[in-house]
Parts: sequence; C-alpha cells; structure tokens
Amino acid sequence: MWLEVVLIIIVFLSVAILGNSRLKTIIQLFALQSVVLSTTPLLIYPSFHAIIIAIVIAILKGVLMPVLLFWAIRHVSIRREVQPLIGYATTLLLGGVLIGVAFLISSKLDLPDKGISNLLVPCAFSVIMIGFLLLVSRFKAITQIIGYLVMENGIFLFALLLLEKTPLLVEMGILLDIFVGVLVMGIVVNHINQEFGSASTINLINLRE
Amino acid sequence: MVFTVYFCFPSVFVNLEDGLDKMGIPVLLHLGVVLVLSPLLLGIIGKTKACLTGRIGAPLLQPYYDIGKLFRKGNVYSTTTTWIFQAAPIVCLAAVLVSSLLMPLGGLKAPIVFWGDILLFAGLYGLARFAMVLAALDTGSSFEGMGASREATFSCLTEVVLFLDFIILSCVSKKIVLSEMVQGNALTSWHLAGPALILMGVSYFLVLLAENARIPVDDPATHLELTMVHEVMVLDHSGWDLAYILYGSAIKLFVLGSLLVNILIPSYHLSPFMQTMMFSGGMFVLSFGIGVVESCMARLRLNRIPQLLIGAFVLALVGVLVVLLKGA
Amino acid sequence: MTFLLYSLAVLTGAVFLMALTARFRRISGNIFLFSLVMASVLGLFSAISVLVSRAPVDYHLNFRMPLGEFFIGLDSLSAFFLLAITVLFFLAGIYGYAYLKDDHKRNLSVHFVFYHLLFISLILVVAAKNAVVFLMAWEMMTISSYFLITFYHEQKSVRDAGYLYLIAAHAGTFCLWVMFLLMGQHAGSLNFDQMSMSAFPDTLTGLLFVLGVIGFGVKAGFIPLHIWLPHAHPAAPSHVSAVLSGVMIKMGIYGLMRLILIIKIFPEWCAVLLLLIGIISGVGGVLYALGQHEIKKLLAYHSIENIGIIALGMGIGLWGQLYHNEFVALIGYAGALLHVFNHAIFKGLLFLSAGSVIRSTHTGEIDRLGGLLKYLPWTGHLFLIGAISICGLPLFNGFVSEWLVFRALFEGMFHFKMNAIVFSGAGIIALALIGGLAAACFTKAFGAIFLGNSRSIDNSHLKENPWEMCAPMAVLAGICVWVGLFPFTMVSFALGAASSIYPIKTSPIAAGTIISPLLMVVVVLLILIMAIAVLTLLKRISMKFLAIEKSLTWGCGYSHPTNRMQYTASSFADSILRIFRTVMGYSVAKGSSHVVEVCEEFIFRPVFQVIKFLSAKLKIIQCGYTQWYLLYIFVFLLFLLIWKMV
Amino acid sequence: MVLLSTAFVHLMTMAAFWSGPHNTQFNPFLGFDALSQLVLTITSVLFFIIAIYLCGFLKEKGRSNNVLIACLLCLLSSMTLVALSRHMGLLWIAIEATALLCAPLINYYRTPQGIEATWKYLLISSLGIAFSLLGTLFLAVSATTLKTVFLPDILNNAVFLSPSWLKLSIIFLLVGYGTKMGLAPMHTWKPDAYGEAPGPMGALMSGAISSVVFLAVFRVCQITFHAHLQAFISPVLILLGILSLGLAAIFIMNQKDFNRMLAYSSIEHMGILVLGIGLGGGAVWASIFHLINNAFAKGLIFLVAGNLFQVFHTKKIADIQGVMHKLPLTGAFLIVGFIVLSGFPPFGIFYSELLILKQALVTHQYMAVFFYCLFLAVIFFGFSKVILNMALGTPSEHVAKSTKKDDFLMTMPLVILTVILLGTGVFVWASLYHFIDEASMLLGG
Repeated sequence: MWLEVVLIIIVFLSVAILGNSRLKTIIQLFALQSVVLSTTPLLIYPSFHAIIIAIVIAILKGVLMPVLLFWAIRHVSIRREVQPLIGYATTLLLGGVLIGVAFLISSKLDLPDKGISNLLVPCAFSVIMIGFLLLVSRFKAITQIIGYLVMENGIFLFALLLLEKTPLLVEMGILLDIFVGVLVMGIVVNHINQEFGSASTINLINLRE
Repeated sequence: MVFTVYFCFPSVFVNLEDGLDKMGIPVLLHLGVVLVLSPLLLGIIGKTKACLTGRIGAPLLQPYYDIGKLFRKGNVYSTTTTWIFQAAPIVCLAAVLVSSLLMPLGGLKAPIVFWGDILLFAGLYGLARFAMVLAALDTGSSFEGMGASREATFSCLTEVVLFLDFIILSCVSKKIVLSEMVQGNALTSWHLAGPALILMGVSYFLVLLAENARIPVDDPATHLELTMVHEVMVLDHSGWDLAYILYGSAIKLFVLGSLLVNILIPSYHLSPFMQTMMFSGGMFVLSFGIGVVESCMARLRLNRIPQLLIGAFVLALVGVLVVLLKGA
Repeated sequence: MTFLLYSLAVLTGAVFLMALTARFRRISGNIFLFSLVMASVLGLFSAISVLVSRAPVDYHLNFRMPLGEFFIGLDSLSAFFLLAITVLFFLAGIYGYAYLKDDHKRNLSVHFVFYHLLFISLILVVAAKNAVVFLMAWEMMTISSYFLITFYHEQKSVRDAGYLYLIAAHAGTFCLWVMFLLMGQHAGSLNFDQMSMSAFPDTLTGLLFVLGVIGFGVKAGFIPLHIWLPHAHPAAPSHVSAVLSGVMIKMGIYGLMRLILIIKIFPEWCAVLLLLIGIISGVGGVLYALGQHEIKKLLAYHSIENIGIIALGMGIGLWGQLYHNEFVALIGYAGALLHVFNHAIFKGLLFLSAGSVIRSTHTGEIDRLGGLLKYLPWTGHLFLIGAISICGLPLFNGFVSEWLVFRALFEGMFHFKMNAIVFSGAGIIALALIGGLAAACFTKAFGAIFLGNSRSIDNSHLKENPWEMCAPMAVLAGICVWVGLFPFTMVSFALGAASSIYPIKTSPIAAGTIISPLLMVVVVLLILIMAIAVLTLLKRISMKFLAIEKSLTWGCGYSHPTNRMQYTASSFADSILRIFRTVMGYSVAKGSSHVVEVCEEFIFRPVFQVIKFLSAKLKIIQCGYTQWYLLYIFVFLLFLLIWKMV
Repeated sequence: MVLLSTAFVHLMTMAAFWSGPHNTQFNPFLGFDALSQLVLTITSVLFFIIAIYLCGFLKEKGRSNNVLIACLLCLLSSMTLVALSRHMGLLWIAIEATALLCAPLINYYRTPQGIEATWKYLLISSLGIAFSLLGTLFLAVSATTLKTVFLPDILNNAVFLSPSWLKLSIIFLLVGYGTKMGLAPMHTWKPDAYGEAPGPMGALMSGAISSVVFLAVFRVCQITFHAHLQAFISPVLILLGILSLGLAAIFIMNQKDFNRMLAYSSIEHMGILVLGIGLGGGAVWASIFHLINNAFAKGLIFLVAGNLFQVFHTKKIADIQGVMHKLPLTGAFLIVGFIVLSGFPPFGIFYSELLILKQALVTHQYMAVFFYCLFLAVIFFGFSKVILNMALGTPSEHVAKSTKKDDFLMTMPLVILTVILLGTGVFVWASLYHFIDEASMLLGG
C-alpha cells in the first residue's frame, strides 16, 4: 500500500519535472524524487542490504547530484529552458500518452513473484519514458542530463525487482553509470560553455551528413 | 603454300589436288566467254538508247574500241597517290572475273560450285568495292572522296537488298549454292513461289541498276562531277587502269545480269543448246530493258536514291514474307 | 596441364620480382620480357596440346576453401580461348615494352606487374572449373585491368573512364554471384562438372540465362550494357586497349558459352534474346563507329560490333541446340568461336597500329591526319590488312568466321520453324548490313589516316616506329593471312571447341561438310590471286612500252586546291549517318557529324541522377540535432516492441 | 614507450592463451571460448600495431599525452574484460567502461567540432548503455528461477527462462548494444565521432571496439539460439543489417569528408556482420571471418587516413588528390584498403560477402538478396569514386611543396596489416579455419 503511494508520487514528480521550465525547480524536484525513490527498497524488502542501498541512493542522487548540477548552472549562468524543441503543453500530453504505452506494454509481462505490487513495472516504464521525453524535447545540456537521470531512476525501479535475487552487481552498475555519466557530462558542459558561449546544444549542429 | 595446306589438313589436300586439275579447263573457258561477251551488253544498251532517241548512235562494238584504245594509252599518276591507286583496278577486275566463275551462263555450267558460294560471291564484290573506294580516297581529291562516300553509302543498302534476294532464292530452293539457286528447280519454284520471285526480280533489277551505276541511280554520261557517283571515283584513272575499270564494270553488269536472266527464264529442263539460246536472248532483252529505262527516265536527285533502294528493300522483304508463308 | 601450371608459376614469380625491383627500370623490364615469353610459350603449348588431343585435363589443388575447392582444368573450349589469350598477350606485351620504353617519368614496372596480373587472371578465368575460382579470377581481372586503363591517370578523362569501367564491371559481377550461387545451390556443388551433371527446372534456367546475359554482357559490351567500353579503350595505352578489346571482353563470351555448356536446355526465348542482342549490338556498334572521329574510339565501337556478330553465331547455335539440330549448333558455335579468335587477332593488330600512329603523330583525331602511308609504311600496310580482315572480306580471316556464321544462319532457315526462320533471316540481313557499314567505316578510317595528304599536321618529320613495335603487328597480320587462306587448322580447332559446348561426337562427315566448302573457297581465292598476278604482269609488261607521267591530282578545274579541302572523315560518314539517324535515334550535330550515345544519355545517366537525388534528399537523416538522433533510437525501440511483443 | 611495452606484454599473454585449450574458465566471472579468444587476439594485435603507429604519430605534437596514453591502456584492459567476461552484468560494465573511455580519444584535438562530436557520442551511447542495462535487468528477471546471469548457466537452461521477459530483454539488449556497435538507425554518433577522432583512434574504435561490441551482440544471439528463439530474432537482425547497408549507401554516395565516409563504411560492415548472424547457418562462419578481416582492414585504412591528415592537413576529399604522387607508399596502402573493403579477392571480405549471399539464397530471403546486392553496388559506386580520385591524379601545388615524406614508424604498421590481411585472405590456413568453425559452432553455424 505504501509502496504504491510512493510509486505514484515518483511518477507524479517526473511529470512535474517534465512540465517545469525553471532549472532550479527542476533540479529540486529531481532531488525530491530521488529521496522518495530511496525509500522504496525499504518498503519492498526491509533488510540490511536494502537499508544500505537506500542510504547510498539518497546521498548520491538526493545530495551529490543536485549539488553538482547547481554548481553547473551557476557556472554557465542559465536560469530557464528558453525554447524547448516541443512546447510544454505538448510535452505533457506526450508524457500522458507514453505513460499509457508503458502500462500497455507492461500488461503483457507477468511479474516473477506476486509479492511486489503490480504497479511497479508500469511505473518504472513510465518514469523511463518521461525521462527520455525530457532528453529529446529539451535543448539545454543541463535539462538533458536531468532527463537522463530521471531515466536512471526508472531503471533503478526495475532493479528493485531483482534486489534480493541477483548479486550486488546490478546496483553497482547503476551507481557507476550515473556517477561517471554525470561527471563526464559536467566536464563537457564546461567545454561547451567555453566554446559556444552558451550551454545550449542548439548550436551543436555543425556536423551533418 | 601447297606445303602449308598439306600441313594444315592432309585429308583435304587430296581432293584439293584432283579438284584443281578437274576444273582447270572449264575455268579458262568460262573466263574466256565472260571476257569476250561482256562489253557487248554496254554496246547493246548504247544502241538502244540511240535508237529510242532517234539517232544512229555508236556501233555495237564501241565499248571494245574504247577499251582497246585505253589499252594503247600511257598512264598519268598523281603525286599524291600510292600503289593502292594502281592496285585497285587490278583487284577490282580480278574479283569481278573470279566471281563470274560461280555463275552459270545458260548451258555453260558454273565451273566452281560449292555449298555457300553466294557468300563468296558477295564477298568478292565487296572486295572490289573496297579497293575502288580506297583508290578514290588515295588521290586526296575532294570530288573523288565525295564519290567514294556516295558509293559506300549506296552499296550498304544494295548489299542488304542483294542478301534479301538471296534469302528468297535459298528459301525457294533449299540451297545456298548459286547455280542451284538460280537454275536448279526454277520451274517448280515458279509454281511454288511465283509472286515472291517476281518481287525478287523487281528489287534485284533495281539493285542491278544501282550496282552498275546506271540511270536512275547514276548517269555514266554526265559531265558534272558534283552529280556523279561512280564515275567521279575514277576521275584520276587513265590508260590501263581505266581500261581495267571499264572492263570490270562491263563484266559486273554481265554477271549480275545473267543472275537475273537465269532466274526469270527457267530453262533448266531444256537441252544445253536451247538453254544457251534462251539465256543469250534473255541477256539481250535485259540490256534492251536497261536501255529503255535509261532513255525514258531521268537521274534521281542524290537524296532520293536511298529512298529508291529502301523501296527495293521493302519489295524484297515482302517477297521473303510471301516465301515464308508458302514455305511454312 | 603442367605447362599451364608452369606458366602461371612463372608469371607469379615475375610479379613478385618486378614488385621488388620496381626501382630499377632495366632489370624489371628484362624480367617482364623474359617471363612474358616463357609463360606465353608454355601456355601456347598447353592450349595446343589440349586442342589437338581433344582430351580435357584437370588439376586439383588440395586446399580447403570455405566454399568450393581450388580446381582448374582445360577442355577444348578453355583451350581455344587460352590460345587467343596467349598469342595476343605475348605480342601486345612485346609491343607495349617498346611503346613505353621512352616514357621516363612513370614507373613502368607497376604497369608491367598489372599486365602480368591481368594475364594470370585471364588464364585462371578460362581454366577455372569451380565457380568460386572463376569469380575470384573474374574480380582480379576487373581490378587489374582498371589499373592498366588508368595508366595516364593525370588526365581527368582517363580517370572518369576508368571509374565508369570499374563500377560497370563490378555491378555486373553481382549478377554473376547470384547466378553461380543459384546454380550451385541447385546442383549441390560449385564445381562446373557437377553442375553440368544436374538438370535445372525451366523457370530457373530462364532466370539464370538473364542473369548471365547481364553479368557477362557488361564485360562483353552488349548494347545497351556497353557504355563503359568506348570510354575505356581510348583511355588506355594502345597495347592495353588491344588486350582489353582482343581478349578481355571475350571473357564475357566465354562465360556465356560456359553457361550454355552447363545448363543445356533453355527456354526458346533465350535464343531469341541472344539473336536480338547480336543484331542490335552489331548494327548499333558499327553505326556508332561510323560517327566517331577518334581512331581508338572508332575501334572500340567496332569491338561492340564484332561482339554482336559473335552473339549472332552463339544465338543460332543455341537455337540449333534447342531444336536438337547438331549441325546448325556446331556451325553456329564454331563460327562464333572462330570469330572470337579472329577478332582478337585483327582487332589487336588494328589497335597496335593505331597506337603506333598516335605515338608518331601524338594525335588520334582522324580529321587531322592524312597521307601517313608514305611515312609509316609498315604501320600503314599492316593497318590495311587489319581493316580488310575486320570487314570480313575474302583473302583474310574475318571472311572465314563470318562465312561460318552466315552459313549457320542460312542452315537455320532451312531446318527450323517459322519464328526461327524469321529471326535467322533478320540475322542474315543484319550481318549483311554490318558488312557494308564496316567496309564504309574502314575505308573512311584508312583513307583519311593513311591516304591523300595530311590535313593539319606536318608529316615531313615522321619516321617509322622501332622494329619491336612493327614485328608483333607483322606477326598478327601474318596470322590474319594464314587463317584467311588456310583456315583448316583453326576451323577444326573451333569445331572441336564447339563440339565440347554441345556434347556430340563431331562426325567426320559433318566436319567434312563444313570443311570442304571452305576448301573450295580457298581454291577460288587462289584463282583470284593468280588472276591478280596475271593482270599485274600484263600491266607491268605494257608499261614498259607506254609513257608514265606524274602530275598533281586533277582538281576538276579548281585552280588552287589545298590539303584542307580534302574530303574529311566526317563528311565521308555524314551521308550514311543521315540515312540511319532516325533508326538509331542518335543526333547528328550540325557541322561535324558528332554522334550522341542513346543508351548513355537516356538510360544510365537518368538512373544515376535518381540515385544521386535520393541520396541527397535522404541525407536529411543526419540533420545534426541530437534530439532527433535520440528519437530515432526510441522510435525504433517502440517499433520493435510493438512488432515483436504485441 | 610505456604504451608500446604494455601492448607487447598483452600480445605475449595472448600468445600464451593460444597455447592452452580453446575454452577455459578462470573463475565464475572470467573465462573464454573460441570466439572470445578470437576477438581478444584481434584486439591485442590491432592495439599493438596501433601502439607502434602512435609512437610515430604522437612525436609530431609538442603536447604531453599522458592522459591519452592512460585512457588507451584503460581501454585495452576494459576491452580484454569484455572479451573474458562470462557474466552478462560484468560484460555490460566493461562495455560501458569502453564507451566512456572513448570520449577523450574523440576529443583529442579539442576543436569545437571535436567537443560537439564527443557530446553527441556521450549522450547517444549513454542512452544505449541505459537500454542495455535495462535489457540485462530483464534478463535477470526472466532468470529469476536461476537467480544468476552467469553466461554458462543461462545458456544451459535457456529453455526455462520466462519467454516474454526474455524477448523483452533481447530487444533492449539488441538496441542497446546495437547503439554501441553503430547499427542503423542507432548509428548517428558514429560519423561524428570517427570524423573528428584522429586516425589511429578511429582505427582503434572501428577495428577493436566494434569487434568487442559485436561479441556482446553475439552473446545475445547465443542466448536466443539456446532458447530456440531464432525465428524471433533473425528478422530483427536482418532488418538491422539491411537498414545499416542502405544507410551507408545513402551517405557514402558523394560524401565530402574522408573520415566520415570511413565511418559509414564501418556502419556498412557492421550491418553485414549482423546480417550474417541473422541468416544463421553458414553465414555465421562468414560473419566471424568478416569480423577478422574487417577489423584489420579498418585499422589499415584509418591509419592511412591518419597519414593523409598529417600531410594534407584536411579531411575534405576535394582537397586531397594525387596521393600516389605525393606519398607512394601510403597511396599504395590506400588502394589496398580500398580493394579489401570493397570485397575484391584475394582478400577475405570477398569470401564472407559471397558466403552471406549464399546463405540468403539458401534461406530464400530474396528481398534481402536484392537489397544486399543493390546497396553493395551503390556503396561501391561512392566508395571507389572517392578513394580513386584521392589516390590518382596530381596533388595541388601547395601540398606538392610541403616536404613531408612517408615516415617509417607510420608506414611499417600498414605493411604488417597488409601482410595479416593477405594471411587471413581467401587462402585461409587450416588452423584458423577450424578455429572459426569452432566459434561458429557456438551459434550452430
């Protein structure tokens, strides 16, 4: 029951991120989402293992990432997503559609064990898709990174399915992935800023054909 | 040379040998007849034209006199020319002469008969033409080049028509042997494929005129080089060369004409003597006919001549189709 | 067979040696000549030994390859082609060595290496008994000949010609891949022998035949697949063009014959197709040739014409095979094969002599030349021999093979049903027309280049090329005369090869009925020669008593004739071109009768335009926006999910 | 020097592996079978050659290359890890590591275009990595009964995996690893990355890393094969292959930038690879054979590109002409690379293309046959036009003035590669032959 509430909250937060335009708010929302996310392991398998994971996630995604991102936007001094590729209303609409698709697909799949709420898979799917939508529909490098991170959250939701089955490896994978990915992207954002004067990837269209 | 043949194909060499000594006499005889008689046709043509235009005209043997006169004259060679200029008349005359060996003259059977000799027949004329055109180009005169170009152009067409006629004949008599085709079972073939043979005869007659540079294709008597086809090619030849050329064209007319006569007058079933009689009569009629045509027609404009030949082509084509319908 | 292996070994060794000694011209040149002589003699031995004793020989290399095995061998058919290859490569090689000797700024040994590679690959093509080996040799042939063609690659025109050749050849190869793989799949093995064992269903044979005609036809230069040919031949150095046009394009013919040998039964329309191709290529080739005024381009078009004649022979032969009429089949194939050999000889001769003209005068434009016979006597007379031969006039070899083809067509008219008669009749007419036009074309070429006076350039300083160049031409001319006057050896060889295509025992009677008329032809020709001799003699004697004067050509009353007033090749050809303009659909431009290629203009260029256009339009895919790129991935993912999961 | 020595040591260890049996298991996580050994060999040999080349390449620049060399070494280790890993998760981690380590290589010149290319590369490939991670997770989900994703275990009881999850995971893994491998339509990073990376790095990426990623795709197919799902996956693979071929055809036609054209050609060859394993049967053999030849050929031609850039200082095809005149050796190798890549004998690609076509005909995939031939022909049109125009002709004068000549260190690797290519050409020697047999057995080839 609690789990389902949490899942709904997560999805809602990602939709909120999708609808928002001020980078600061977006980052805050993301931090919130990560923190909420970090509670899920406890709700599924309350165990020592789960606690550790929860803490790690909370620190990494809820604290470090936002700090890094704040640092980045201060560095490149941008406040809001100026003109997205797709308008906000449209984006939200698309988000709704994608959530529908997610539920459709996941209805085809049967959960390995019935212990977990059957809301988990569809929610994970929808979070991933929304993250992807962010990735596609925004021009600012920062927003794209956040989109990517949202996707990671969704993937993490999936990983919960395997929490007590498969060894630590998978989570390691996720952490590593997020960590290095964001790090490198931050560096590149710097470069982009120096070379192009703004951290907007709209200028990055010299390479064609 | 003999040795080479031996080396190449000993078995063949044997029948080559006896072939040679068997055919020696007839060959000479045949050549003799052709050489003697051929200029006469020109004479007859000239006489006919004269009579039709109400003149007395030159004597019947005038061509002999002309050629003889030329044989007594010396040569003038352009400094531009090479040996090809001198060789061409010889090749031309020789080729035409040899081609006559494949052609039966009435009772006088062809001394050399073999399967597929029509191809050689055509080939020899091609050789003669090739030589003459080269000779014309050898002089470097623009007029002769013009003549050569025209000759080449028309000969392409005439050759095609000639082969179409051959196709008709060979379809009628299931052979590709000249003397069989023109004489063999001509009578039966008239029953079988009369219309086709008539069409063939007409088209062949046109070819005959074109090949021998008669009106309406070409006017041997014209004096304006620009309008000449055949004559302009030999402007620079003189003396023996010119004699050879004239003689060659006379023989050409004779041989090609005899083909037509052989077909149109089916006489294979008669005695050789009668055959010869009918043949010579036919030749006379033919030359008379040519004379008539020449005197009652004017020369066509050059750009009309292809149309004439293509007309002949169409006639022959229709002939072929008729034969095919009958044959199949 | 061992001889053949030795010659291959010699060539391969020479290739490596020359690659190593590339720096030292003299050494590599000597290696080239030596290995060339060795290899050709050995190859000649093996070819003749197989042709005389009609026993095929095989050779397996015990060596595993992913598909098929390394399996080569010689039967009469391959041996016949091998004969042409070795003879021409030998002579053209020597000529080429002398031709390039003075060219000091290029590295010749590279050229020689590719020449040998082409030699090797040609030998392998005809010797291959396995589809994979065949295809390998085929591709190597393409690439090595490309580098031979682009010898003068500084000029853009040469590069473009080479490029056109390369892509045409390679595109054709795909058809061959599919064809051979289908055959192998059906026969269960890629060895030609097993293939010929198995029987193919009717539908498949038709498909295979079409694929073969396209794939091999590109190489052979059937119209309308010929577009590369008239560009490539002029671009190459002359000895290379001689080899290309003499033997390389014949590999297409060889492939088709091999195909016919393997799949014996075809639907009837295949024969029709072949005859039609023959007619179109023959007439079209010679008509286009008439319109050309660059000598090597003219010769290139004549290659197309002769390929057409060969296709006619093959077509009627195939027809005979389908109607189980051994006799017609035999004559048709024999005619085609003999014409392959003859064309290799006289076209080689013509290209070599054209090369020596170009080497002396530095131009191939017919309308600028003239009167060269006095200055280049050897070249001129040898060219004349080649010209008479290619026109199929008696006394030379062209006549013999065309005689055979003609005869096959006539026989076909007697033995076959209605439609066959129609087509063979059409073939006869086409062949007659080809003969006339070819004669016109070569009188034009020879007359304009060697006779009369020079039109533009100054002849006075010209001198004959070195004997190393004249000797090979002389040998080729000798072969022309030999085959023309004593055709029996070559005809019997051709008959042997033909009977290996259509596996029947050539009965001596059949052979006799084919040979003996030729014998009579020879007799007539001997008489002709005698007559010529007699007439010449008479004239000579008379000349003793009669006066001979020299003077200028009579200008028909025109007072100041100049050399530039001579009748040019363009004007010579013009009157014919005007007649056929509508037929061929090519446009005769005003002034000079310059001919525009129909197929090139209206078939291939548009295709390329379409490809270019599409690729240009579709380049929008890579628009530069990362968002789009990500979207592609996502859409593809969704597509897969919906396709596979739902 | 460090680089060179390490590469050498690695090579030696490789040789040591060869002495041993063909499939060994060090511990649950590490081990190799025939294919991975093959891939490992390719990688290390290529890396060694490129190391030699780099010695010549880097001494031109005045800058310190410590970062670069460190990256290269890490890259080598991660590639080795991919080849050796017997655990899908570990495989994924290793591939991700390679993906990230490529970034500095692409951004070598630090030009704006370089950064742009790097950004795009990172974004797209991290998406691919995310998908492949998801795929791995799904695989684990489907394998809940096993509670592990060790490759051997999965292969042995692939039949008991829950099909729907397995299918889902296969799709995600294909898309994910396909992105890394550069199959259309996930290829979009490739031309930018290869176009901006310097020659040797391009050689490394398109030769070694692509092969390694192919190994990952091969593993996926292996699982499907053992789960008897070929019918499910082969259409997808064929579609991917044909799409890649077509895309390469579109973009190689009158392409203006040399390195980008090479990138598209690499897309083409990746397409041929997946087409081969999609068709199955004899084509698997062909794919593996193609893998070997393609790796070395790509190495060769990218190194040539590096040489050209050093002399001509441009990648624009229009400005490069007459290489044969200017740099005879490099020009010759340019031609060689062209001959190899466009599938002429006596080189191996001729064979693999022929074999794949054969298999396509055997399995009656006539549509595939048609497009395969068409696209190969069009690709050849574009490819030959570009390369031949570069190789032949006469160089422009400002280039002709520059005094750069063929450098020994930068041509010797080309020689080695050519020798290897001839060795693995049409005349495959028996041991390699059996080895490839064994490898293709893994997919029932």
